[in-house]
Amino acid sequence: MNNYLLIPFLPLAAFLINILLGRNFLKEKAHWVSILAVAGSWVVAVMTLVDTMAGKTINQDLYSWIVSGNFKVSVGFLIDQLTVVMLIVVTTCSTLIHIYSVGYMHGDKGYYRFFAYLSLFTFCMLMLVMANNFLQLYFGWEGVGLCSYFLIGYYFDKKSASDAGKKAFIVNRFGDFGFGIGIFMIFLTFGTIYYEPVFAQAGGFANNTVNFLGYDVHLMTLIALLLFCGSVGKSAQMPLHVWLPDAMEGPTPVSALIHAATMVTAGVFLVARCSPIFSLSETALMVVALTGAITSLFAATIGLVQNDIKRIIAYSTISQLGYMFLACGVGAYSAGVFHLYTHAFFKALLFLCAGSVMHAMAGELNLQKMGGLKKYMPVTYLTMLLASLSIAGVPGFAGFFSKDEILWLAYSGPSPVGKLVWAIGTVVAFLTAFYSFRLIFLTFHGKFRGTHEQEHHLHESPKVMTIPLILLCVGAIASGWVGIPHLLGGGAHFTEFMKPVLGHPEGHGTHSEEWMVMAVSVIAGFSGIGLAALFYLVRTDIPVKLAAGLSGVHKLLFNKYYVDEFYSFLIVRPAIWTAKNILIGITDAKIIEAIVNGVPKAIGGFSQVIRKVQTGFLQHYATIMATGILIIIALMLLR
Amino acid sequence: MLAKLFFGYYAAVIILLSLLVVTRKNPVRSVMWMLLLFFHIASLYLFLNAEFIAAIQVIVYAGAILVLFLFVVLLLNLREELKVKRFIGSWPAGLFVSAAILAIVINVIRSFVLVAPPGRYSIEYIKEATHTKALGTILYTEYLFPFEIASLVLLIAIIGAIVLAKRKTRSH
Amino acid sequence: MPFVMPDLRPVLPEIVMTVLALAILLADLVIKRKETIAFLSIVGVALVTYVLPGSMGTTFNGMFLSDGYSMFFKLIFMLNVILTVLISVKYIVIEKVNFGEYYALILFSTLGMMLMASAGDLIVLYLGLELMALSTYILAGFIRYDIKSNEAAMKYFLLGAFASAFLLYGTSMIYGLTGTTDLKAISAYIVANGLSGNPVLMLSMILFAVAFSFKIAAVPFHMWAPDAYEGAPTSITAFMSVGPKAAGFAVLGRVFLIAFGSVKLEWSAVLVPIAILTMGVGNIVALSQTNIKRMLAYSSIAHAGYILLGIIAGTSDGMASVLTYMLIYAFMNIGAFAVVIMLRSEGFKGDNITDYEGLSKTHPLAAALMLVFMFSLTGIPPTAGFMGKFYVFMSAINAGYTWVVIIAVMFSAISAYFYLRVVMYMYMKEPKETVQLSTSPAIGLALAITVIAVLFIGISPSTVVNLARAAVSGF
Amino acid sequence: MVPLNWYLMLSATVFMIGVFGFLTRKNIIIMFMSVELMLNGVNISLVAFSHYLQDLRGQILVFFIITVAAAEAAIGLAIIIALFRNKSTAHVDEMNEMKG
Repeated sequence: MNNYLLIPFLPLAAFLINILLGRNFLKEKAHWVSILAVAGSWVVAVMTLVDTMAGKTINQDLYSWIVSGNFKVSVGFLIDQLTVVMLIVVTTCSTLIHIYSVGYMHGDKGYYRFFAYLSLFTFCMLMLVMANNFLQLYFGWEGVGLCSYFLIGYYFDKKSASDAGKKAFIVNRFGDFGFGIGIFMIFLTFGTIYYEPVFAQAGGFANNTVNFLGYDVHLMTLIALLLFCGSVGKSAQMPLHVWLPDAMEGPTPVSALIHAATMVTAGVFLVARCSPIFSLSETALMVVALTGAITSLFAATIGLVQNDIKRIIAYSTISQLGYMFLACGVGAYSAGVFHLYTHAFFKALLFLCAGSVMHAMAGELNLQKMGGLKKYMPVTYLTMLLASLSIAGVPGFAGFFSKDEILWLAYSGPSPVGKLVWAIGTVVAFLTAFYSFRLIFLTFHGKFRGTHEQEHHLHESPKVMTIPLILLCVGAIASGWVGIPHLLGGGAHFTEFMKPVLGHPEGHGTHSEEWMVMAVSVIAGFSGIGLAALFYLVRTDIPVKLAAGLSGVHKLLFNKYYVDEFYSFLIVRPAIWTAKNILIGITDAKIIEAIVNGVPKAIGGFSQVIRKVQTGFLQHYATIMATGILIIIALMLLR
Repeated sequence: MLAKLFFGYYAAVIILLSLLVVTRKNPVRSVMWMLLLFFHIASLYLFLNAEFIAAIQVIVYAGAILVLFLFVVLLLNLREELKVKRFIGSWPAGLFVSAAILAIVINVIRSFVLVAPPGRYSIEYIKEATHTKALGTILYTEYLFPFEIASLVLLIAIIGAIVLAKRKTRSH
Repeated sequence: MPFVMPDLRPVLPEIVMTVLALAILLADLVIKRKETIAFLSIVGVALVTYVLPGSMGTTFNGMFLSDGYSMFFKLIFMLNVILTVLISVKYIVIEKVNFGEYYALILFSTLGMMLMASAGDLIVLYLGLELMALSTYILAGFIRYDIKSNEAAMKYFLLGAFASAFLLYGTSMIYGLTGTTDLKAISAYIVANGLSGNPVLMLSMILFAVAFSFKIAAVPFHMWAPDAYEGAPTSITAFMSVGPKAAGFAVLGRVFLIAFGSVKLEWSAVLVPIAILTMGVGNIVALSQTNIKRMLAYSSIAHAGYILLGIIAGTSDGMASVLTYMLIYAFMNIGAFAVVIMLRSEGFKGDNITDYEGLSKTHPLAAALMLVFMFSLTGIPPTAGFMGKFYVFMSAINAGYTWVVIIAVMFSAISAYFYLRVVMYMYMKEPKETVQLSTSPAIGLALAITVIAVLFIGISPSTVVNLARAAVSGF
Repeated sequence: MVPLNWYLMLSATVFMIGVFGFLTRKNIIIMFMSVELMLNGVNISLVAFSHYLQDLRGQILVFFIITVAAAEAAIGLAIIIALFRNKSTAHVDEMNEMKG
């Protein structure tokens, strides 16, 4: 048990050392502390995996923080199959991205600060996945949010960056509000916030209802949906997805770690962790499935036409997260987690490759100004190509296995919306392949379209960056092999492994149906790649014509369905108007300053009035005292 | 009956003198009225078989505390003092509050009945042992502890008076 | 009546304290370096703390009770003395009042508090209270060339004397009613004779409530506090805001839960409005303060309101939460005052909130410490302040005062604005002028103790909470 | 025999006259004397209780009250002198350096 403690606390120690000593002592060597710490965590995590595979799970309180009556808050670890998978994903990605950052952040003035935040993030994320109670989960949940806020706004002198940080923070508040109420509801219902008793008792409440605003609401549906609110915010699902693309303002390693591989998947983890609650509510599951499906389709279509290399990958992330929710929503939690796990590798890899490209292009993000980079940066090209093959679902790659499992279970599962989400998922598979390869072709093939200066500057990234790429690439290809389905002669080990926690969903269909589903998704993937090749390699005039011909659609997609504008119109602008015109003083750009200055002004007037009572005049004080005595005596004795 | 008459006299004079103390413009006169008041209160204590208390009322209150007051009062510029108003502007509020509290308190204690059983220090006992001896005995046995604390309180008073009122500063 | 030598073991800490204070007075005559005296008093107080655990017992016919409850409070007083002495060493040199009597008076005042915490009899209680109060009046006026200090002492003194007259009136009433001044005997007498509805008892209870509310600075008997806190020497402000307040709570708890235990319904009806008003006025008026000492004075008033909830709860859990809160408050408040004191330097007052502008740029460590203390005073986890509030609120909720707690939480949310304003000034504004910090090893030690305690209790409250629960178990 | 209540009412009256003086007089010294008046009011009731209860505790308390009053007088007057040196006035309404 004590070894497991090291997993989160090594990064915490690294954070403390860096934040205290980084500025004056460690400076350029700050990365060593963080890397060693997270690598240490990884080693322990692997040991934990071995233990867990031997069937050893742990649920134990380490430290009681508050004990008051039957209310108890503690730090405790639940280490089971689900946790272990998350641990491996988090520590692996984190380690590699830490190493990559050494090259990427080289020479940055806040070098030590960056690593300190990365370590803090890793700590919070590990606390989140290892929690054995909802409050600790919530602590980690808010912790990763805060780190994400810091890291998105890392270049805080850049306005767009600090705005993006703020946006992420505020949008997430909406989700977390629901999440918080959900936890409170759990406490009210079960009298505890610990997973084990909650999940054990959940079945007993399956038919309970609560009266809410005059309606009888199914209790488990309510709790599940409130929890899902948190997931929607954190995992950037519709309609709270708007923060994630903007979060790309942060340094690329941050995008890879936080906004692709780990933090954003916390929402999926939450749903999987709470599967005993979700499974009790068909409505909630349907909502999860449809939200996932619609988000994945929606994000994928936006991804088709974007030109910003990181944003395409960001939309792709949203889309893939939608896939995971789709899986959870049809009851295939283990398939969702499987996709989470494979996705972490290839998506982190895609981001790091994008970072490598940006590194070579001196920060250029626009696809239209790239092209032909493959001869300059072969390693980046090759790894990114393989990652794209994986995400496109080409057989043999990791993404193929996880995606196929989701689609098959959606098709064959008991969910009433299964067939529908399967159809959407298949379309998304096609779109995913298309935009992924559009990105590859536009970036690496053809002629270079940037300035002469940029062309001169092109170079492959240093080893410290390419080696993590290669290692992640191995993951992007091979991580799926633990879950090869029985159909292809595999053992479906992943599902078997997760069975104690997430159950074993059975598809009800014939072998031929299963072949059909697989074939359709493979065809969708390949036709996506083919179409991309046609558009961007062979007939480069088609996309332009198409965009002109369907200018309305193109514009709609290019502007991301105007969601940001819609929110701006519906929420942001009225809010700003209110702030400006009604609450004078909240107009200041800095949130805290606004809060600190604005609200006192409201109460401040009142304060000024009461303040006048304190005249500085002794007799007035005495008179007030005596009046107090008089009032008390009169009320108590003249009855 | 005689006792009641005597009480009536003392009560009337005590109240009158108290009023004079708080209403005189000239502080010296207030102090003087207070002196007289303390003597009356001391006599009242004699009525209540508290000779020792009556004695220290005269010695300590009248002899020490009031003299101290007188010294300080003489520091003031009396001529100036007689020119300004004696009450603050909002004196009716003070009057109302104190009168109201008094009314309620009197209403409460008017119906007060002694319920506690009488102790062992009956009038006869005290007469026999003399008041000072009876009081002294329990002061130095039963109430030794508070007595010691009281000595510290007096020590504090000495230190305080020196620290606050000495003229020369002795800073390092 | 034959004289029997009373058992002196329970009063040993008080005896050591007295000897120490007298020794300091004498040492002042021969020792020219006043830092030595400061050091001596800390060593002496450490000695008192050392003999504290062995002093369990009752003596002087039950007038003096040394139990877990009083011991916990004495621990707070010792802590208060040590921290106050540490932050004073340099400060009183700057204020040019570097006299040995300063330390002696602090010790005498603390002796008074110790007697209050242990008082089992109203006479001892009164004398302890006066010993504490008289010493504190002198300390408040210690900078005698400073008009503000004079004025603070004068206001504090006159109102204090006024309030203790009410205390005496209450004492005389309860004495007349029950024929005794012993707390336990009073309680037994009230129960035995079914006096709980007696108007004289009510009157006496109200007067006690008033006098103790004065000591803890509860509204509307708080009026002295802002002026006295602002005018007094800053180190004494720190001392006053913890020591007499803690002592006030000690006697409030003891008198109300023991002597008036049977009329809990009535006294909670008195204390609940006082608590609400205290939180309200304290937090709201603090918003518009510009002087940090005054702001902390109002903050101290507000905190008294929160702590009152623990008394109102009236359960042993409630009392334990009061003890916990008081200890936490000692750390965080003196910590904050330590930072305030550092800003005072020769020719620079440094008690304006605007003096904190940009402190994070010029003195990042001081700013970070202030940040911790402000967070703690606000009650943001994982600082100790959160724990204090949590336990007090929890005990009040368990005792059925949920609505009062809701109000308390609301006011506590308001408090964030003025605490965090200091933080905002430190971190979000540019420094206007370079502030010189007057640091010394002593104040550094005080800051280290307080900040570690604030964080430690915040992360691991169980030690303190269990200690407090054990302390009230024999109450 | 004079009823106890008479003494109590006398005591309350003296006490409240003291309160009245404290609340209304400008001169600090008179305010202070009003406090002494309040204490005397308490003393009267204590001695009366003591007599009627046939118990000396009340008189012991009076003894201590007089002791403390003496100490209080010394300190209070020292404070007034210190104040008087810095600001030659004994009027409270001229002492409001601090307010709000």
